[in-house]
Amino acid sequence: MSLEEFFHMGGYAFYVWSSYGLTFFVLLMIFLKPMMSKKQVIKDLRTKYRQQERQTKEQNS
Amino acid sequence: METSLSRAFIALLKRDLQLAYRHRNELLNPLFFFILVVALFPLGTTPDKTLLMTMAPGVIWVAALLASMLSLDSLFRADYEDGTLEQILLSSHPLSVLVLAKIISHWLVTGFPMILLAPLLGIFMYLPTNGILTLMLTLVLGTPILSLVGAIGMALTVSLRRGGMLLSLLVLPLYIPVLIFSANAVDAHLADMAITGQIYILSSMLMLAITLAPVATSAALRISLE
Amino acid sequence: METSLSRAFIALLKRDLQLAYRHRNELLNPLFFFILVVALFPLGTTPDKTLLMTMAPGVIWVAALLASMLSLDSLFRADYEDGTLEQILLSSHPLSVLVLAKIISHWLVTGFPMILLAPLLGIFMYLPTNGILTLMLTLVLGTPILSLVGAIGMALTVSLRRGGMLLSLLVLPLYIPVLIFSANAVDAHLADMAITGQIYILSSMLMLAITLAPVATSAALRISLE
Amino acid sequence: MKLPAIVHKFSSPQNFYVMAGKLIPWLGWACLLFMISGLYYGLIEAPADYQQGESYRIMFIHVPSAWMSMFVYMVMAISGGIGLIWRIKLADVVASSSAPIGAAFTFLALATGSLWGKPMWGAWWVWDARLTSELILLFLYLGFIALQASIEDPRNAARAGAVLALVGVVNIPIIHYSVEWWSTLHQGPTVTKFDKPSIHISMLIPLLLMAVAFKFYYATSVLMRARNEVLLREQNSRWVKEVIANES
Amino acid sequence: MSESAPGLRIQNIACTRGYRELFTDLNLLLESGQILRVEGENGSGKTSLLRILAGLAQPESGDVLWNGLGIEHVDACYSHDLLYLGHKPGIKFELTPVENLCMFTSLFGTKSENGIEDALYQLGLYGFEDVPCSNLSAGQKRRVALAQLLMSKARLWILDEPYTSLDVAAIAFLESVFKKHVQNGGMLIITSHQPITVEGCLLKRLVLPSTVLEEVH
Amino acid sequence: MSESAPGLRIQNIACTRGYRELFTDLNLLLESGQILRVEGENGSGKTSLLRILAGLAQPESGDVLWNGLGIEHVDACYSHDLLYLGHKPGIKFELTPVENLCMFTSLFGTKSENGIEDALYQLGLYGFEDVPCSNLSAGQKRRVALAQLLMSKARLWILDEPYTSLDVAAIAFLESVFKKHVQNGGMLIITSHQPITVEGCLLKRLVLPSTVLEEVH
Ligand code: HEM
Ligand SMILES: Nc1ncnc2c1ncn2[C@@H]1O[C@H](COP(=O)(O)OP(=O)(O)OP(=O)(O)O)[C@@H](O)[C@H]1O
Ligand SMILES: Nc1ncnc2c1ncn2[C@@H]1O[C@H](COP(=O)(O)OP(=O)(O)OP(=O)(O)O)[C@@H](O)[C@H]1O
Ligand SMILES: [Mg+2]
Ligand SMILES: [Mg+2]
Repeated sequence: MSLEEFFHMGGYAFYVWSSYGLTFFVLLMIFLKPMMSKKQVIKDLRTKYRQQERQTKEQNS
Repeated sequence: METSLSRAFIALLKRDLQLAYRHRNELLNPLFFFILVVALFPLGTTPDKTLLMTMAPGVIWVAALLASMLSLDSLFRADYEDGTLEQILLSSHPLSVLVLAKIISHWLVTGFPMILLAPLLGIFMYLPTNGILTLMLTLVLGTPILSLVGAIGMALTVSLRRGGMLLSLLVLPLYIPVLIFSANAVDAHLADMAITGQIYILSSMLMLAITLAPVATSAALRISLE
Repeated sequence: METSLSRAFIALLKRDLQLAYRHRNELLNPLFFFILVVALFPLGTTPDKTLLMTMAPGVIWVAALLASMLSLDSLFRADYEDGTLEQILLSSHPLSVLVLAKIISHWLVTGFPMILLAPLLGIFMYLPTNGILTLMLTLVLGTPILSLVGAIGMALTVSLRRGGMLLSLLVLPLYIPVLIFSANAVDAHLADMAITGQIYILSSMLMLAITLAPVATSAALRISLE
Repeated sequence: MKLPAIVHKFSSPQNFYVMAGKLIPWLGWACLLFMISGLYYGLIEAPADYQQGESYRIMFIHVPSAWMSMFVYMVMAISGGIGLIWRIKLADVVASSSAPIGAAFTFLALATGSLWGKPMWGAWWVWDARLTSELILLFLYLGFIALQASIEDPRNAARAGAVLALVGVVNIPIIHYSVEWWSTLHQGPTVTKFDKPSIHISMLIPLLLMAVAFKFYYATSVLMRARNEVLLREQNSRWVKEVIANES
Repeated sequence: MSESAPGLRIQNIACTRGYRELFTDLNLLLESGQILRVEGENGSGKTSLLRILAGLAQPESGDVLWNGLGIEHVDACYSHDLLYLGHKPGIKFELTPVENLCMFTSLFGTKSENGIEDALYQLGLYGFEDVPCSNLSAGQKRRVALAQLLMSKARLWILDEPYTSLDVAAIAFLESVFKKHVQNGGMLIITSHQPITVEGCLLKRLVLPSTVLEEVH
Repeated sequence: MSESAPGLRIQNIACTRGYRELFTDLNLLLESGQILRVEGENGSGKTSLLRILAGLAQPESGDVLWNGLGIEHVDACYSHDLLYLGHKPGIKFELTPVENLCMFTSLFGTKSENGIEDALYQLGLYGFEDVPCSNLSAGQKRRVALAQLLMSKARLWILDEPYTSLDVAAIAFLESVFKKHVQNGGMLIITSHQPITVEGCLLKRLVLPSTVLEEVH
């Protein structure tokens, strides 16, 4: 099977490749989302803890 | 204990019907809505007789679905907002029984009149008599399911500020099986086919809903009020 | 004075959009409702291709009508309940302008996305491409009318506890002309007929609504809040 | 009903966080391995179908996605139920982390099915029972997500979602048996028949490889999401503070 | 003291709203004839605590025991012994005061339907029995809700800011009702930003977010 | 005194709710630096009167004049000079306190957007600026609404039971705000069932349903 034939998919190239492309795009997004949000969560929590510390310090003084 | 439970059940049913009667002009609203939605179709699509007849069972059932869903608001929303729902939760009677009383009153006020109105709409849409009778039969079995299942969705969204649209997203998918089997039964009868299968399925869905929905609804209410 | 009015206008518009964005999941709800209602029809009536195509414009427009109407609640209800509507009324700016800001944000949140979604539903209902284009054109002209006219009805019913159903009674009859001309335009285009007449009528209805509806709405609001 | 204490201990959020952190890389690599071999056999080794030509290769992603759409829903409903009854926080976390992944699989099943349907049936969409019930499944997922998103308190959100998910379970048998109950356009069971799969072995192998790869994919990404959720929900406990402090 | 002592026992309760921790490790015991007054700034968690005690919300951890049994147990009969009035009046605006109280008696199994008119008179709603509650003023609505107290047989009353919107006369009357209830062996948990004066009873004060109990006579 | 005297003049106002006459022939004049406290039992018509004065309801008969002009006249510029806070808090629960106040400033044309944070701090909402108001306690919600007072440039404030749900510290703070407002030439109309102590200002008392005005210093 030549490369051209492979990409041509017997005339169904559009349907086959767009479904594969769509699938891997969606799977990738679903996979990347928690990676990004993990950074966000850590950042948010860190600022929150800092705020809390400051507040307790203020109350004590 | 038994008698006091039945007393509470009846009192709650009576109160809800009384409230509905106090707003008797609003009582008619779901019915008008039901009629209006059906009436929109000949206007929006085509006045053609045979075409309307083919569409009739589906359109009437879709209108029933929407009317029933939109009237769900009266089931718990008002009680939630003025705090009486909290009191019902705190009552010493089993919540699912009290919830059933409210669902029954909802059905009496919305589902039941729709059954009575169905022949009129059937005539509007050129349904023959046997079609109308099957339509009414499916409504008798189906509208209680709508009230029961809708109650679960309403209970889940009652504490949300803009629950209305969310409610439809939760409830409509669950309504769809009722729609499919009911409309299908009427179509089948019009084509002179047996409809025992559909009626059987609708009945068992009704049984299932009666046993499970009050329990699910009361669980959902407890969560919503937390 | 002028600049402070436009500032208030923009601030109100921005606030409403912000509110919508804060509930961005709810933003999608009218759209889901729109899709779901359209999906109910093939399920309830028939999966037949030509029949569905005949029904398509009417069904999609009825769904748009209902989705727009049901989302009206977010226009004034929440503002009424938490007292901000009172504050808007007491503001020194002309009420009708502020009302227009709210209506525009309502349209941006519900009507506009429906236009974008129409092609998908068209495909669901087997509409050909030229039908889809006309459908979108009628939606562009028609959905603002729905928001404008709906605002009047909402303003009249905002202070009623169970206004939801009454609203539909007030508003649906006013929506019907929009439905008839729009669905008719699509049908005509599918039958290769001229549609300038319908488009002309829709445009003039839109002009009329833009000029009159804000005034009527603000009068209605003043009455409701008394 | 009481669960043995060991269950609670094992499902403690901290324990989970650590264990999941160790497990994720392994699952991820396994997913990649199965995926690559599945793609190799599916796209290159397997012969063209005598009826459908090359278009049938969509099957290797359509069918696993469709299976996953139902599988994830069941996982979601069961773990939601566990969280509701036994109040195990971890179960809630798994349920709410599963929903977006399940919705994505459902969307993929619909989209790839559509892309397959156009050349095969000549239409992007038909209103047949299986397609319709799959569409309903998508709406059930979206309803679940929307409901959870509009409830502020994470504990209440989890419990409300669980009730909804359990009520929606009735749809799953409808999807599966719809092809047998109604005569439809859609393919009947070919792989999942009990006696003998009516599919050629050269097509069966890549299909199963992809199916396993999708399972691993789900496991990886649900654990990743759940770890984030756990951090958020347990933010007042000491161990989370330590974790955040140690995180660079 | 044995675990099954009558009264309300709160063990190691912690409460979290959203992601904010309000209080932890709250312990207390309320017995017959005692009043617990929960105080604290706005937002300190009074309402949250009262809803937990009424069984309407679940604590993050810890238990609430009634007569030694967890309140979520069916056989604790907690709901028979409890009356809770929250921030919302809990009455139907469309119904008249009499109809509202009728509903209440059948929901909670209090027998005396003939006590309704009497209760309304005592709360100064003479002449308003048959007016829909929506046409009552803010304070009158609260009075209808409070009329429940006169007919209740519950031993434990949990009241969240019952003085809201009430005028001076109504507050004085209410305090006499509290006194009678407590002297008859009842218990009362109350929050209010206004002073409370019920004489001759053991008053426990809890000032949130501190969880230390103070006793005043 | 000429008709165009600055201030709020009430002429022969009568009010009827349903078929019940609440008061008739109410006359009064409120001038710069004065406080009017409306008292009365529950249901005596305080809220009804205040809504009439704010222009939200029409009296059965009589007129309300602002600087000598009927308040329904557009050129009376009444809405520029008025700030009304009713029983409902008038804030959006979905928005944060900061966003709520932003909205308020642009609606009423008060310039100082940078004063918002300051106002919130003063009302003890530090740390809650960015929490949606739905997650605030009853008293905290009222505090957000009351923060408007700190930014308002209106000369006439009409406040219906502003002390509802507020704790003691908040009430004390609020009274200092009233004092400053009145000493700067503002006017205040207020109802409350709790005592009000704003020292050094002319306090007029109106005890409904009587329509006789009493002056206290
Ligand atoms: C939008 C369109 C489609 C949707 C929503 C859809 C949905 C599904 C679902 C939900 C399943 C799993 C059923 C189960 O395991 O119980 C499935 C399986 C399958 N689909 Fe589709 N499908 C679509 C189009 C197609 C098309 C066009 C074809 C081929 C012509 C196809 C071929 C198959 C095959 C072969 C299976 C495996 C059957 C089995 O062994 O269970 N599908 N599809
Ligand atoms: N919407 C209404 N329709 C008819 N009558 C009403 C309405 N609202 C109130 N009333 C009546 O008007 C009278 C005065 O009500 P209003 O709310 O002005 O009292 P108030 O002095 O503010 O009382 P409170 O101290 O309880 O707030 C009451 O007797 C009440 O019955
Ligand atoms: N629905 C909610 N979701 C999240 N947090 C909330 C919610 N309701 C209240 N809170 C938070 O919980 C805390 C306590 O609220 P609570 O209503 O118990 O206070 P409270 O002591 O009753 O105050 P108040 O005197 O103002 O009535 C507040 O800080 C508030 O921000
Ligand atoms: Mg409180
Ligand atoms: Mg009042």
